[in-house]
Amino acid sequence: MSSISDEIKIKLLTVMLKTRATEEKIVSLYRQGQIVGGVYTGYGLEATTVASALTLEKQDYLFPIHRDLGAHLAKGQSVLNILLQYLGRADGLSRGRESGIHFSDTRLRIIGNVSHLGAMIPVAVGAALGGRMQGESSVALNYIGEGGSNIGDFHEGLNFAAVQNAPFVLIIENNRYAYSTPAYKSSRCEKLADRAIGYGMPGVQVDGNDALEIYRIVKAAVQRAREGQGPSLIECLTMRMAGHSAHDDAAYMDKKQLAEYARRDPIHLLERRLLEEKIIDRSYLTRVRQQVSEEIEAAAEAALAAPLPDPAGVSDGVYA
Amino acid sequence: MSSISDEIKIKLLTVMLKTRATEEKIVSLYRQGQIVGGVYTGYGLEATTVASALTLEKQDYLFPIHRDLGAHLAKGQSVLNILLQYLGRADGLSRGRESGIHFSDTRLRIIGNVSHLGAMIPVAVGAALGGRMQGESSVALNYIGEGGSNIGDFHEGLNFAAVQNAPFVLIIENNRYAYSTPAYKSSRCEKLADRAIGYGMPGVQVDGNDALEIYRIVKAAVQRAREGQGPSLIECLTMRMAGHSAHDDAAYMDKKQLAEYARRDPIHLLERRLLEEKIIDRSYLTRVRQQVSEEIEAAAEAALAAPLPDPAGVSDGVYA
Amino acid sequence: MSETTYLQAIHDALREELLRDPRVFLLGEDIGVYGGAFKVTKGLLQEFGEQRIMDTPISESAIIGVAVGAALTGMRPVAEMQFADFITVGFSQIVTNAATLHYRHGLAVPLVVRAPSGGGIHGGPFHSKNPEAWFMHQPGLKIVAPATARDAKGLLKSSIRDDNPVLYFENKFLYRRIKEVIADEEEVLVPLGRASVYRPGRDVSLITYGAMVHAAQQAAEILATQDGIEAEIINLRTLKPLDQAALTATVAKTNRVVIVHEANLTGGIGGEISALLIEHAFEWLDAPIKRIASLDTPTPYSPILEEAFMPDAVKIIAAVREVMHY
Amino acid sequence: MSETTYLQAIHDALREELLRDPRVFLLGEDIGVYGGAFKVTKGLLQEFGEQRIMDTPISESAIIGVAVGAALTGMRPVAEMQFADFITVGFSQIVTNAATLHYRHGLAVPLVVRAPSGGGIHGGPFHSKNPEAWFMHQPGLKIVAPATARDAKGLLKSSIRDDNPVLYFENKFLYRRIKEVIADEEEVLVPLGRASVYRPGRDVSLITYGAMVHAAQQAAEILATQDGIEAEIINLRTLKPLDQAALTATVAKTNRVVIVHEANLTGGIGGEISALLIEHAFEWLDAPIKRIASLDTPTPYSPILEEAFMPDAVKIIAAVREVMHY
Ligand SMILES: Cc1ncc(C[n+]2csc(CCOP(=O)(O)OP(=O)(O)O)c2C)c(N)n1
Ligand SMILES: Cc1ncc(C[n+]2csc(CCOP(=O)(O)OP(=O)(O)O)c2C)c(N)n1
Ligand SMILES: [Mg+2]
Ligand SMILES: [Mg+2]
Repeated sequence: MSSISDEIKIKLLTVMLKTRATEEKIVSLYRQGQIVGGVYTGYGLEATTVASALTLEKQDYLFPIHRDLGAHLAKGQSVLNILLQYLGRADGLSRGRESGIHFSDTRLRIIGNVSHLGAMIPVAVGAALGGRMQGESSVALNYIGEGGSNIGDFHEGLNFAAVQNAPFVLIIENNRYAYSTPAYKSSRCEKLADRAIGYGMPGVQVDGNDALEIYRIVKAAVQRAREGQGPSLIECLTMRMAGHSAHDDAAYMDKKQLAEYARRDPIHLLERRLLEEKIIDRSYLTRVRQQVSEEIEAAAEAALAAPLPDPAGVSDGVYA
Repeated sequence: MSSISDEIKIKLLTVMLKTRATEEKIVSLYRQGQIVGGVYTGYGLEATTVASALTLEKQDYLFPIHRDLGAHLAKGQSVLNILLQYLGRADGLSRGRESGIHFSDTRLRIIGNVSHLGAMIPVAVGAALGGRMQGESSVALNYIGEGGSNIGDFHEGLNFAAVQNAPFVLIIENNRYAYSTPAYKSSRCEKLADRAIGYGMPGVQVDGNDALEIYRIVKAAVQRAREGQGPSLIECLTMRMAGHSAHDDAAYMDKKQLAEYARRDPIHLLERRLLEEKIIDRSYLTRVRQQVSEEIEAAAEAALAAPLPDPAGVSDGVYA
Repeated sequence: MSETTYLQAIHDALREELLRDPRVFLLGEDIGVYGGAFKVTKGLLQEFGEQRIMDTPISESAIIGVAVGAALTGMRPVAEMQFADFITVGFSQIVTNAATLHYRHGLAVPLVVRAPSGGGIHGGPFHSKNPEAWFMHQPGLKIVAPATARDAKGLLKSSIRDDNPVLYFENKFLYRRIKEVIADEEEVLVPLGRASVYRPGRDVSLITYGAMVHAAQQAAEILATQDGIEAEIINLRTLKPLDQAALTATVAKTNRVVIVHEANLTGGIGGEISALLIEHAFEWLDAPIKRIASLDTPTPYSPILEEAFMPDAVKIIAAVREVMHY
Repeated sequence: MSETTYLQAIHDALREELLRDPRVFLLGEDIGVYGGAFKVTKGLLQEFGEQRIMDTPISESAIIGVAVGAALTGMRPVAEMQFADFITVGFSQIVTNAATLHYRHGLAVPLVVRAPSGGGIHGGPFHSKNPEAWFMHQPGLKIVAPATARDAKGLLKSSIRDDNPVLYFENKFLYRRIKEVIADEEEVLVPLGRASVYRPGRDVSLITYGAMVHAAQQAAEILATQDGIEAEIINLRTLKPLDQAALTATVAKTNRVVIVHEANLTGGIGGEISALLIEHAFEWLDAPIKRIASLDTPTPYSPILEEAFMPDAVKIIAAVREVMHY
């Protein structure tokens, strides 16, 4: 695996910053009562979601789940589209039909999730196979939480992928909690990555806060899949840095573990690294943050001003 | 683990012989048109089904599936009850409501299966927990084919058992085929027993034709479960020695592999062993075979003469 | 005497049954330390311990399968789906195992599945579902859908004491929106299989259940003042088995029927009720039976769309006026 | 010109569509080398190869999920459930993913799920199911149930060409029991959403589908000779969306209706049809609508019980006589 270019490193940082800032905006719109549905943030998961999705090419299929706004952004989604979606606007990607993070964009080959955890795994495997059947060199990338990894579709989907040697990569976002349930109450294996053994595919565990390492590992798995060598399972060990959703005060979370992970914030880790490597300087950082913030504010303004869906069309489009 | 008593060894052989002979009778009744539903034999699996179930005690719950007539017999079921059931008679254990191998017997703590493969795994885990909650020292034993081990309930059930440290043992009957599908088209892992790693429980692979070895291994797992040390997964590597069901000519099966396994018939292996160890002699064998055959013929005669269910009662008992 | 919310009534029913019968235990995701996504089980872990308030992995099929297995050994599990929508994952266990064990083997399955259902809270397509009709078609199940706090409590207690698998669809929109006085010393038990007359009336029958009982009440009040129409509201309470006697009685009285449910129209329980009325009360019907239900789409998220999607008093009033003028 | 069985017609439809459109592929358990549990796909592996005739692990949820994913990329998968009973395992993927993707995201899911259904073959509780009504309630699905060889072929070809998820319930009792002449050079396409008049009649409408069309035919012949009653048989062909125009037309003509289906009575599609007729054809009805269906139990195994359980010509005749004498 070749080393990561400065350009990619900067891209990683920029998208991670944008992810954090966009989510902060979404939470603030939620607190203002502008967003009325559930809001699940990826605070602390930015390295995992962004670095993994940034390995994809245009023809690849991305199947993000509920904390993966960073993956949407990495695959090229605009903040405006995201906010139109969260605000249930007529011009949002789901035209107000779907809530928050559930949105697709065929142009970018992003397929939105259903709430049912794990349900997208077989679907993503199917997209991987569909691409291959049509002679494309596309790969499908999907995510699942450590909690969601205990659902039947995880098993059926991964096994199916293995048998078909599908160009598929699954990321387990092990952020230590599933809603209020700590990981040790969800499963008892040493590493979730070891479940790969039961499917006969490679499984690796990686530090979910180390963007560069994740990028390297996922890139290799995507490459492997693209070359016809089959699926992989990658477990990113990280931490959910807030409650399950914006209405959850997270009283049950382990404060010590949270504090530990706060010191290992993935964005700060990457910033420090890039500053050390002299790829960026402080003023560059300030500038990027400024740009991101302006983009988000402009998008929010436009999204809030955008029209709501016309209820007369509520029954349209049940069938293709 | 202490060595196996002569008494148990003889019991193993006797029940295996009875299993084979009862199934042969069932197939013959099927060919005569007396049995009208599906007939799935456990030819070649007698060591696996009998030796595993024979490790159980009275208070233990047995959850056999479609090839596990041997397990029913090992837990104490009578040939008469089995034939009444297969013949859909009024006095059969399911009173004619269920087909062939699907029957329960609360007296013996045997719970019959549904056809849906894997569906009994969580149910068996629940019985294991239910027993524990009531302060019993009972263990639940369930089976799944290597093909069925790819269904979601396998994953959910085993993981649940691990998290709850349930007194539960699952036997994978790896008989190389799932209907017409060879095992390598069902999954790509080296050993299905390795799936245990993903649940944090012990997993072992054992020669499914070696009754004594199976007895030893399963006995230890049952013991472990009974002592509160949690669930186990045991893969018995064996061979389905006939078609999927009595109507399947098995044209697709690997003839060489079949011939190989015919030489390792589990009943012959055990017979030879017991003769070598001088636990039995030839005349004993002849006598046992004779007894078994007489019991089966008598049971068949009685079962064929038994009354059919009264259609007037067809709607009874939908609710408890 | 303080008032008990619908949510508190469910909590109280669970607590009372846990106290009464050591065979009762709860299982579900986040029901322990967290007290459940809606806090229905708050405090129960502290009172009854981990053996009886069992937090589970995210595995709805196993949750129900395990509950079935425990029920077979004599326990009386109450399983929680975090949202009713996720009951689809456990669908096969419910219809295949739970529903059929008694008919097939004479084995009782005393199991309750609690499922917070319903819309109006901007939950979008997968946090708003009313899945009851899927289960209507499976012999061996009972289905319950309380509309009031008292019913919520009394039906849940009866469900837990029933020897059959009962699906208990609690409407999450009602959780904190309705309350009534329930005396502490009172043992509230509402029998399964019996509807109630929520509002008596002579002119038209509104047959409904769950949250729609309240929409029907709103409609009935407006119809009474504006049109002088007295609507009788039948609160079904149990959906399976349906209370055929109560259905026939109300039609014999009013001769006109509007069925209201929040679930999608097509394939909903309204069709079954309509067919039963035609079969058993045809001679009493003076007008076609109308059904008011959610549109035949997934539940849309945007509030303006969700409002157009769901039934409400305005739609019910229009339907009543139609059948009255037939 | 030789005759084509119902089973062969399904095979031929698959083969023709595989030949016509490279995006069509099949997946399911044992459909390749073995040609499927019922030999419907026999020979297709040899002709089209492993890429297009995909043997799968025993994983119904993944089979359907994978099919949905492939459909999203532009493929046109045809998934087989080995028995319709096992569709319960894939239930969540069907109602959650397949059915809703177009409404939620504007994404077409051109997917067919073939499911051999029905009883009368002594399959017992889990090899006899008629699961169609479960899916009636889910917006976004189409449901098809052919009664004749020609319909079997024509509806399957139309289902494969449809841009929506279609559940295709083929009745396995009919596989080798019925046949008709279908010319090789003829392109048989039966449009989705349109019922047919299987037998015209003036006195009573038998509204039915699948294997029960033939029981209805038997009943109609006996009624004609013995009672002089001319029954009109409506063969629904598509169950979702229902052909409302055909339903109204037959009732307007006969004024009397018996609905017949093999699925269990309660919560079956008969309820929906009955309700629709009441809503849209009330004025034409001279008698209560009757429903004849399987009893509300799991399908019992013992032939003597199964016979009592299932609807047949005798039960249909009794119902017709009742509505005629109303
Ligand atoms: C099948 C299913 N069951 C329950 C839920 C409700 N639910 C939504 S998110 C969540 C916790 C998920 O935890 P995890 O998979 O670890 O992902 P995380 O939220 O921690 O990123 C639960 C229980 C669901 N969405 N789907
Ligand atoms: C969920 C489900 N899908 C499909 C079937 C149909 N079926 C019955 S047995 C069988 C093969 C089972 O193979 P395996 O699990 O290896 O057990 P074996 O018969 O080889 O002992 C299949 C596909 C089923 N019973 N359940
Ligand atoms: Mg998590
Ligand atoms: Mg096998």
